[in-house]
Amino acid sequence: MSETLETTYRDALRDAIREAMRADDRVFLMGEDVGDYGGCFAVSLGLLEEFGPERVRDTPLSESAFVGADIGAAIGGMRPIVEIMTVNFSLLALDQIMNNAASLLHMSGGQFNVPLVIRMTTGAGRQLAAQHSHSLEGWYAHIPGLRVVTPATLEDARGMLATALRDPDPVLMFEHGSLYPMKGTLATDAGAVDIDHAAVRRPGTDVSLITYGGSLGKALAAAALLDQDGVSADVIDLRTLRPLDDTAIVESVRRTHHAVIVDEGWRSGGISAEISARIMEEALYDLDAPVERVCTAEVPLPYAKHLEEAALPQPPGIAAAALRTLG
Amino acid sequence: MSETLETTYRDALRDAIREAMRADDRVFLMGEDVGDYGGCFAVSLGLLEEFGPERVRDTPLSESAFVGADIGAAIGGMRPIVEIMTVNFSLLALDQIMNNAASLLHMSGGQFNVPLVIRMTTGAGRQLAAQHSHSLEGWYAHIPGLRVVTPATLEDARGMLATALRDPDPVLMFEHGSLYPMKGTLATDAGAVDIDHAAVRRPGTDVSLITYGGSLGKALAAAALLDQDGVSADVIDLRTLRPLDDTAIVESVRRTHHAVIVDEGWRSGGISAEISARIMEEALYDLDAPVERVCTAEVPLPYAKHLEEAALPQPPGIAAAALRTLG
Amino acid sequence: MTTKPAAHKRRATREEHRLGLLRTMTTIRRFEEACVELYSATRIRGFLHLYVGEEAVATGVLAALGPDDAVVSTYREHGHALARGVPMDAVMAEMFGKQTGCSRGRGGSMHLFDKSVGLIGGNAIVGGGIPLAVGLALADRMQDRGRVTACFFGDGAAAEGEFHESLNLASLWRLPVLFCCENNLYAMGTAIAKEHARTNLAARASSYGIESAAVDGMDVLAVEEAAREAVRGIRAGGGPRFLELDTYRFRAHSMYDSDRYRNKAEISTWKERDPIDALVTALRAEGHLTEESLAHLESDIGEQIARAVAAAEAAPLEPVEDLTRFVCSEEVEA
Amino acid sequence: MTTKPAAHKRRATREEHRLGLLRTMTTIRRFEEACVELYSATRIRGFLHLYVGEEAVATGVLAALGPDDAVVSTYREHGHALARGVPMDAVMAEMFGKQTGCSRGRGGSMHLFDKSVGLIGGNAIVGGGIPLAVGLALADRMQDRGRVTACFFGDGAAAEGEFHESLNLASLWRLPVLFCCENNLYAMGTAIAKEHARTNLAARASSYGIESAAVDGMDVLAVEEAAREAVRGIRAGGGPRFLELDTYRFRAHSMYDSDRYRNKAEISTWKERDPIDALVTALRAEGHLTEESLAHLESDIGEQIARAVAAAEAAPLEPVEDLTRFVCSEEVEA
Ligand SMILES: Cc1ncc(C[n+]2csc(CCOP(=O)(O)OP(=O)(O)O)c2C)c(N)n1
Ligand SMILES: Cc1ncc(C[n+]2csc(CCOP(=O)(O)OP(=O)(O)O)c2C)c(N)n1
Ligand SMILES: [Mg+2]
Ligand SMILES: [Mg+2]
Repeated sequence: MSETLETTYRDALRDAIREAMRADDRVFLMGEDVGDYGGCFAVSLGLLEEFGPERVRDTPLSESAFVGADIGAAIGGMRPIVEIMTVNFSLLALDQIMNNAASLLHMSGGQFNVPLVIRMTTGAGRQLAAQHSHSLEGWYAHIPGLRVVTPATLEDARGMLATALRDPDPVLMFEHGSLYPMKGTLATDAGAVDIDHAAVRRPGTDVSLITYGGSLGKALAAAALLDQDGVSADVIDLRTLRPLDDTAIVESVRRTHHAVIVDEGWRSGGISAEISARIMEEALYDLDAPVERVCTAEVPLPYAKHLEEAALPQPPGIAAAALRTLG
Repeated sequence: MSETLETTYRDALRDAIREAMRADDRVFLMGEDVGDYGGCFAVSLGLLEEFGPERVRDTPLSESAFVGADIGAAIGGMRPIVEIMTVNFSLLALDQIMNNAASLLHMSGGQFNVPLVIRMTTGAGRQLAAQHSHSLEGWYAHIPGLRVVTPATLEDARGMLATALRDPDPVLMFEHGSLYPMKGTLATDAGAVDIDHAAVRRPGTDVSLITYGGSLGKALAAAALLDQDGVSADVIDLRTLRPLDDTAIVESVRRTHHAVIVDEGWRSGGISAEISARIMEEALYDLDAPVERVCTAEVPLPYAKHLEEAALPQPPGIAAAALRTLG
Repeated sequence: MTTKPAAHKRRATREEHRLGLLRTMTTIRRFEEACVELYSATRIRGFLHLYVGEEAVATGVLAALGPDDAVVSTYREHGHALARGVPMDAVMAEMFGKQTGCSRGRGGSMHLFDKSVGLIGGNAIVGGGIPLAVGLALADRMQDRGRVTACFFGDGAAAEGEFHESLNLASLWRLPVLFCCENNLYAMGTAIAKEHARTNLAARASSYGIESAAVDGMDVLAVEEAAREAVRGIRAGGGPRFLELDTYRFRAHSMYDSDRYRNKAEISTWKERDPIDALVTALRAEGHLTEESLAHLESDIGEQIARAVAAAEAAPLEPVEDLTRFVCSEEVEA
Repeated sequence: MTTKPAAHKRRATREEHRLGLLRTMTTIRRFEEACVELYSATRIRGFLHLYVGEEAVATGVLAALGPDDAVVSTYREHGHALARGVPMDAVMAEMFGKQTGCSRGRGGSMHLFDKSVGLIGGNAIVGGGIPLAVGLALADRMQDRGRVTACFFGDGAAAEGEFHESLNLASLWRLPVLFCCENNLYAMGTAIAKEHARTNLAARASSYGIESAAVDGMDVLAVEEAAREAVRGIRAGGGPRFLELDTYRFRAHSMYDSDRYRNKAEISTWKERDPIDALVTALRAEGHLTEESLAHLESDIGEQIARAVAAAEAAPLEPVEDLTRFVCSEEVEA
């Protein structure tokens, strides 16, 4: 058995960046406050000191230009990791992400691929109100030409970046803001992980709870509640939202015949809808009840704690939905 | 019976704008090339001459600022109609649309509503390639605080704007680029139409074809093909993508027990997924077969005609999907 | 008593005015000091950005506006809200997430709104408010209102594309906007020399054909004078004006910031220019402020804050059932 | 024969060089004239933006680049592609939507790409290529390549936020980019005075600390000289340069434009400055061009175009089954 170390999600992300930068001169980190400040959520703390300001590059507030510049740098032979502080600000760079990063390869008939990793913080739950609480990872998963990954565990925080950097095409990595302080142990030799497959985080037989990212913990908490009611939940962590691992979803539904999708995105037109539609298409006859969705209420998220909590998926609501599917 | 006139989708849109501007001094039109050029698709041709440059206001290329400015103008008591030439460029203004237009009312605890209409051209089919062929109206329908309307007929081109301008909140209106030259007759006294309900454009009994906007014609063509096979299709024009008219969708499915969603958006995470998920939730037991989706292939759209045609929903593919649901 | 009553009156008014400025700045300072404690006590949550050190900017600029003017602000906005006259109780209740808050608890520290005083919000997207201000000014021009819209933003915001687009629009259309760039030399942890190829922000604004000035943002009287002059010019139909207000935040960017990127010496040099101390010193030198009156002012403000906190504590929460209210308006126009 | 062979040689080369510029400009002109016909014949579809009148800009600038340099272009890019050396057959086939097109038929007129000559595309989002160019230059700097990236865009693009953000980045980081602003006085139907509060675009670039010059874009020799000087400065490590190239499009914005917004007199005044006519006149005056050699040049080009059209007609279509190829790369790095 390999040795383990105590770490956090934040530190695991940092270790992954550091390792990638040590291993490959082409890799560099760019974004607002990644350097002197140490990263708005302290992910890059200390990296400036190790790698210097060329490779840990602070940018002015100019999301469109610096994301676009990293697309150019990727085409120019580098392997940029760009940090957009939060998904909320990524809207300013969306034209570059959709019209350039995701399109150049196809539009050029295969000539220009864009090996770029874009990291951003996503999610609500910290009373940051309407403009700082979006969960848009599922929305980004609509765009062909992108891969979207959502590390929910320490292993994935540590391992997804290396795999993403080997991808010749743009990868968006969404880190849920509430996970940074998450503690746990990790093998000292932890490294690259597969990003093609979903994972069963808790096997069960009665109902599938299909989720990812910041909602995984809530789904597991709901599973614990359900356990008390004698209901065995199968908890699927999708890990990658584009492309979705249909096989894993369908296999779980075949086992349980009941499914609840848990997604911190808004309900209408969220990734939850896509998952439901795929179950409709690929496993309808395995269902014993309609698939349920537990999502964020369709409101710009409020600041007040009680309102924000009411707006977001919570374990009791997830458990209740599961029980509803079980009739 | 009221008198009728021969008109086009383009002229109907222009008449609607003209009427609104004549009726209400607060209404004005703003956007790139709406004035001297007459609108990139000639919708506003002649309006500058009638209303002058203050009310038919050409803007510099600066989508974020001029959409943001129209949000400000709406708060300031005006009723702006902003034209973003095409949905492809609206990505540059998405931050303003999501973080301001859609959020200000809620974020301010109900103090500042944004009575703004944003018009844009959407869709593919004219060999305009990857950066000029998006169909993102369904994607925009994810955002709480917005209403999304998609006129597919002359009546709606003529009538939706007036209703949208009466809405105290932001309305996005998507005009499919291939519809502008569409000809037909319209009552001379045609005016505001309801925008809350979907419409049955062709009643049928065997399968529901659920669609909107530029795909309505294709769905009707598919219905004609199906007719030859003795299959009677119920064609639903959603008209408004947010909020969706669930009742109309469910009623149709209850009648036909089979459904095909036709959407020019990309499949994964498109509005087609949301419609499928709602049928799952509200009418699962009425279905005799899984709901099918006929969407655009998940590629940045290619220029070459044969590739573009292959990428888009087409009547034979729609008919085939309908037949598949019928077994 | 009989000599020069008018001049005496005038001097008294000027004195009162300055004491009013002192009261405003001190209110902002003490309010935020209370917020820090309330944050530690977890009564206030979310992001909290303090204005400590920058009080002269909001106070001076807003002293130059009339009651019908409009204000567009940022996430660092307690100063703007209080100086503009949003009741302290409503601001405090907002930070507590209560129904009586100026945004009914939905906004928090970053999103203070008050229609009654023309405060069109806190905006937490850097640069996001600038186009709004341009549009408000456009609406005013199209409706022939004499209103001026003051738009606050930071040095960091000036690097965003929206800044460029908006200044161009405002200048092209000669709109009544007063751009107020709070240049505190940092955008979070990024020093201005890493943000801008040319750090002279007043010159940047001039390049759009906008009359611009750099002002000592630690001197409330200088700020007010510059703002009055600018507002006069705008009201006279001269188009937008731009003020670069040179200032400094004495505290970290937000409650999460450990302020690694600034050196102590720089901070203490700036603290020597504390705008409140400077005004106190000036008023004392002129004999307009005694120990006693200052103590009185402080205790007054202290009581006001205590009352605001008590009221916020006691205030009701918005009912959870109202979560989805205000996503759409409740009334449709006839 | 024995006197000054070196000087004679040198003059001959200079002459040849100028004849080469003439050939390039004429090739672009005749190519586009053919495109208009092919458009009417519906062999070419989509949007088609012609460069007629502006040929001296692409021709002059690209004459100043070396083979390893990079070029970022717009949707009005036939001139850039041809002057950069993308084979005409590949350009024509692309406009026909054929597999042999330089983007395998997926791009069309607005998206010409050719990795072998460093053409990193046509971009149909106005301003969208500017950040890419900055990033290419950043990659070159980080990898110590001596490459220069030339980035073309229009006067309209300069109003976009990305222009501002990108020029700031390039200047801050002193990156090897040559910004080439094709100022043809209009953004579609919007005249420059309605686009920019200050219409001097070279001055706008200077405001970012970028060395800038305005150049007569109808004079290919002036353009080339200015570009050579700028490229020299960039390669010497002096950071980015900016050229405002004053030019005019003789035809409408695109095939859909009825050109209502320009008056005939303006157009014909500019046509008098036709860059091809000007060079022909100069070469003739210097005795370097005869009727015969000009006719020969024209017929040469005509044949080349005819061959390109024939090849494009004959070329295969990309198989429909390959529709989804190149959405993702086919090989993952080891
Ligand atoms: C578009 C956007 N990008 C990034 C952020 C994160 N952020 C919040 S404040 C800030 C610094 C802004 O600096 P400046 O404009 O100088 O204002 P200051 O905070 O100094 O008052 C940053 C980067 C944001 N809120 N919005
Ligand atoms: C972001 C964006 N907005 C609008 C358009 C539509 N459009 C295409 S070309 C053009 C004018 C651009 O003018 P300029 O930059 O001067 O280039 P020119 O066409 O004159 O060469 C416009 C508005 C676009 N393609 N992209
Ligand atoms: Mg600052
Ligand atoms: Mg132009």
